[in-house]
Amino acid sequence: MSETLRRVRVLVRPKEGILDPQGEAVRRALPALGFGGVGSVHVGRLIELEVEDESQVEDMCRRLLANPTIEEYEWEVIG
Amino acid sequence: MSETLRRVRVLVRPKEGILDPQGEAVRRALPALGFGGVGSVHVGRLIELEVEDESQVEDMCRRLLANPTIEEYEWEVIG
Amino acid sequence: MNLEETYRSLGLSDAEYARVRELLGRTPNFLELSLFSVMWSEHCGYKNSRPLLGRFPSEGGRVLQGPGENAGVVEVGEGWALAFKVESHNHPSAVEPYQGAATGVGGIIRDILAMGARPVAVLDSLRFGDPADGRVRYLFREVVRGIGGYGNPVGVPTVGGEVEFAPAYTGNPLVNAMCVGLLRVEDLMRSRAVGVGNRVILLGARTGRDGIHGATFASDELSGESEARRPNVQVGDPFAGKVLIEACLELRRRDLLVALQDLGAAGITSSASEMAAKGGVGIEIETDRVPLREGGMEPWEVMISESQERMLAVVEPERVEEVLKVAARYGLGAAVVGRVADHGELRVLCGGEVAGSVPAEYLADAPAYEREVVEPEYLKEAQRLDVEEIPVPGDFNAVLLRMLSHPNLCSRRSVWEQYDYQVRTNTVVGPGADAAVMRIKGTKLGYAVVTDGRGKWCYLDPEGGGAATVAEAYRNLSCVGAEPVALTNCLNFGSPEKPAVYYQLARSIEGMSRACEALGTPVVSGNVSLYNETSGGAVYPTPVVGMVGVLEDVSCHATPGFGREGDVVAVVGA
Amino acid sequence: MKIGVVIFPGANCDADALYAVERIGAEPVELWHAEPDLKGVDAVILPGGFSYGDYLRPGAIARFSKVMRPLEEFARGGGPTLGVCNGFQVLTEARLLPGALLQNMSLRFVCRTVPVRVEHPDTPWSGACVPGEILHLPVAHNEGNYFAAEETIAQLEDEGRVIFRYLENPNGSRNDIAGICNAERNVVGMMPHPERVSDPLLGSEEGLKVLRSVLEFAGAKVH
Ligand SMILES: Nc1ncnc2c1ncn2[C@@H]1O[C@H](COP(=O)(O)OP(=O)(O)O)[C@@H](O)[C@H]1O
Repeated sequence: MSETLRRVRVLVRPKEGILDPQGEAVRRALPALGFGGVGSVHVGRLIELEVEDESQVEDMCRRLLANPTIEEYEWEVIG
Repeated sequence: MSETLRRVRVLVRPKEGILDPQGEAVRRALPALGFGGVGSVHVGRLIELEVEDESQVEDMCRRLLANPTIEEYEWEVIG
Repeated sequence: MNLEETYRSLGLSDAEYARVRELLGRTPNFLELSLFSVMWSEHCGYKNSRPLLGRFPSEGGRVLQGPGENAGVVEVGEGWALAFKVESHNHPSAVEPYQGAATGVGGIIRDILAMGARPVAVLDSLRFGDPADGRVRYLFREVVRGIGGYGNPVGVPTVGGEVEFAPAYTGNPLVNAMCVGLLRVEDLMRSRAVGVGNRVILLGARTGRDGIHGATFASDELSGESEARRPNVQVGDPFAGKVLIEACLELRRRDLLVALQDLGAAGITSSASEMAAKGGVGIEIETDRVPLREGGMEPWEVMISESQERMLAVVEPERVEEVLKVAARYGLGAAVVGRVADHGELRVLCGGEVAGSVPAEYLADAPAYEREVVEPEYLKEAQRLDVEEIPVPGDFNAVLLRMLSHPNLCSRRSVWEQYDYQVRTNTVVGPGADAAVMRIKGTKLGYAVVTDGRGKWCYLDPEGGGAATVAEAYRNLSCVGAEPVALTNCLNFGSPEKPAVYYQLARSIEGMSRACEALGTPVVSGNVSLYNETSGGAVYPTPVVGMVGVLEDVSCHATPGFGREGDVVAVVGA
Repeated sequence: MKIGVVIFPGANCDADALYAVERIGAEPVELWHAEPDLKGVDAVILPGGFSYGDYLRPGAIARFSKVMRPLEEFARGGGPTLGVCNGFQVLTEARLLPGALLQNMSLRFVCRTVPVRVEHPDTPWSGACVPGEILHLPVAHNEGNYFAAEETIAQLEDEGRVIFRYLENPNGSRNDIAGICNAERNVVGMMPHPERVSDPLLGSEEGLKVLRSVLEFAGAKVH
């Protein structure tokens, strides 16, 4: 079975305009560590999974991996 | 200033062999949603940021964005 | 690598290796050597502290279970009992503070669960270096997050604890967690394996290479070089921990278990050999039946893995089916991995072949080292201080303000607000008081619980400090209106191989024991954490006491703070 | 009156909800997540906790439990449904309530008793209160920061669907929202824990008012 598995990478990030407290916290922490010149920072989720049937991925993202109210996603087959 | 900013994408994931409870929970949830044939699932973090100086990114990852004790990371300039 | 290098890299001394050979009457193989090395480590074997721990008084009218089990148990009344123990997770927390603290909480909760008790309260006793140091602040923040990160989801309220800062703990924080469990007296479980032919069931998470000291094992017998760089850090899974609690309590309720034991340090090896040694039986483990998280694990790795969220149960053959059914209902992993045998050995089988076999009692009986107790020089120096020589401050108001803003005296609200201290609706008095007060639903009974430690005092006067620690816990319980009953303790010290530290350890135990005798509070459980050192030297000798008291009528308890205008204020005591 | 309490594998306030239901004199019924059966209850509570460890997002996995199918039917059919804390998160994930609960602005878990104003007593879960009444209720969450699109927030306000509002916002939620209801007003979600404030021995029983409301709503005898 494992020959037929494809590796898929899903990126989930806060929708534009949605509050991102984690990203904000990182952005504020960077200067204190000596990193200047940083613009926006956003923190989201990375999901990597192996699937037999990549036609299911879109549905997985919509129904489980991302919450469309607050998040957007993209995915690609990586192997 | 904003012309000089580069967009960087950082992917952070649990190191190999490190327990990934989130990935495991998703893996176990999927069949109940009617998604069969799923192999491993791993959940990590996606960080997207704008920086002036990309030579700082490696250091940012090591010191703040990832926890090198239990996580590995990769990054690339995306714009 | 030759055998000599092997046993040394596994942490056994020449004398210990000689002892292993003498006990076995033969040369152990690598797997057997691994079993001895983990069981005879300081952590599991109490090599340096065992002779001293015998000094603690451990008997009393309410004691149902003293030291020697997963936790001590005392009777409360009306058929109720409390199981409790404190444990350290200092070194893991120094390396990876969030996960170190989280898995510390998870580990102590499972000790309580193993007694057949429902975990009902957690306390955390924490010590860090100077908070002006950035790394210290990071450790502090992440440890607190980790304790909440495990305790909150798992549904056990964190109701008390302490935080103290002193430079002596820089680089080597102390992270001790105490758990209290509630049970019916007749439900008390023990970890004694009995009944030849009974099955051994591994419950909970799959086994991975967590906590295996891969780096020291880079040799040919072992699989691959990649292992050498494997991070030796365990990650907690509070969700799995929660499911494990509920499933084990149901197994207990339905009387399906002969014995139960958590898997902590040294994993299956420690649990199985202790269960076997206590029951005077043997246990056979078939490593190929252990559900694995990673491929290609060797039998020795399976045996010593410290993967979290696992328990080992002994079950009668005709009950196995039902146990597996209960586990399945909770979505909990469960597998029959072995059986109780009459040969008295911990026997490891792989592919039907014996991969190693050693008498369980030898594993459980690490060599003990008794050392001479010699007063160290620093004490004479420290005690020479003349109090009269300290100048009297000119401005007491300024002193008061400085004291109030000192990290060791300021409010701890920002810590305990990160803990769910109310879940299960039994917390009568939560964090912020002298001790936490809990009720037992359906009765008028309550209990109070507190942790205390006085590191600096113990450094300056180990015996007096040890006694003062016990007395402070006792007073804190009295202040909320509880009758102190018994205590658990965690002995956080430096290297016992240093005479000064060994002296501190011995005298602190003496002081604690004398206070226990005077106050009538026996020691029913505990834990020892030695080698708390960095290049800067040892931590303050810090015995932490967790004491439990009983309230016959929990509605009659006291809280700190002035209640109403016009009330009388009185000072009691010397 | 029979009130069901859904038990997810990682729920940890289920016992407290069952206890509070008993305290108001109703009959508590355990509803196991893996059984698609509401056992004929008259109202349902989704209690707090960490249904599936809150991995991925709180409530994301729980909403697909077997019990959720009949529960969604029950809720859409007008059955009184209350989600507390994680239960609120599950209801938003299941789209029975609009919006989402983001991480607290402080990025920290917060356990604290806060004053909460009852804005509208015209739901099954607030009817025993008077408008403007202030209840002191504990919160205990890491993701309680209510968020919805501007239009949605405006709509909630216009339609009087913000049922509970913080007077001291512990998490950064929009418009200090502590609890909302659906358009039909039978489904309420709230972050504060009324079931925890159910015994004078623990300080107060103000929270029972929220739960008693459903008895009045059902016209049952109030104890
Ligand atoms: N400081 C102590 N005081 C009393 N008993 C102790 C102390 N330290 C350890 N013990 C007892 O020794 C036994 C072994 O402890 P430990 O190895 O920590 O338990 P576990 O095997 O559950 O991890 C336990 O019964 C414990 O109660």
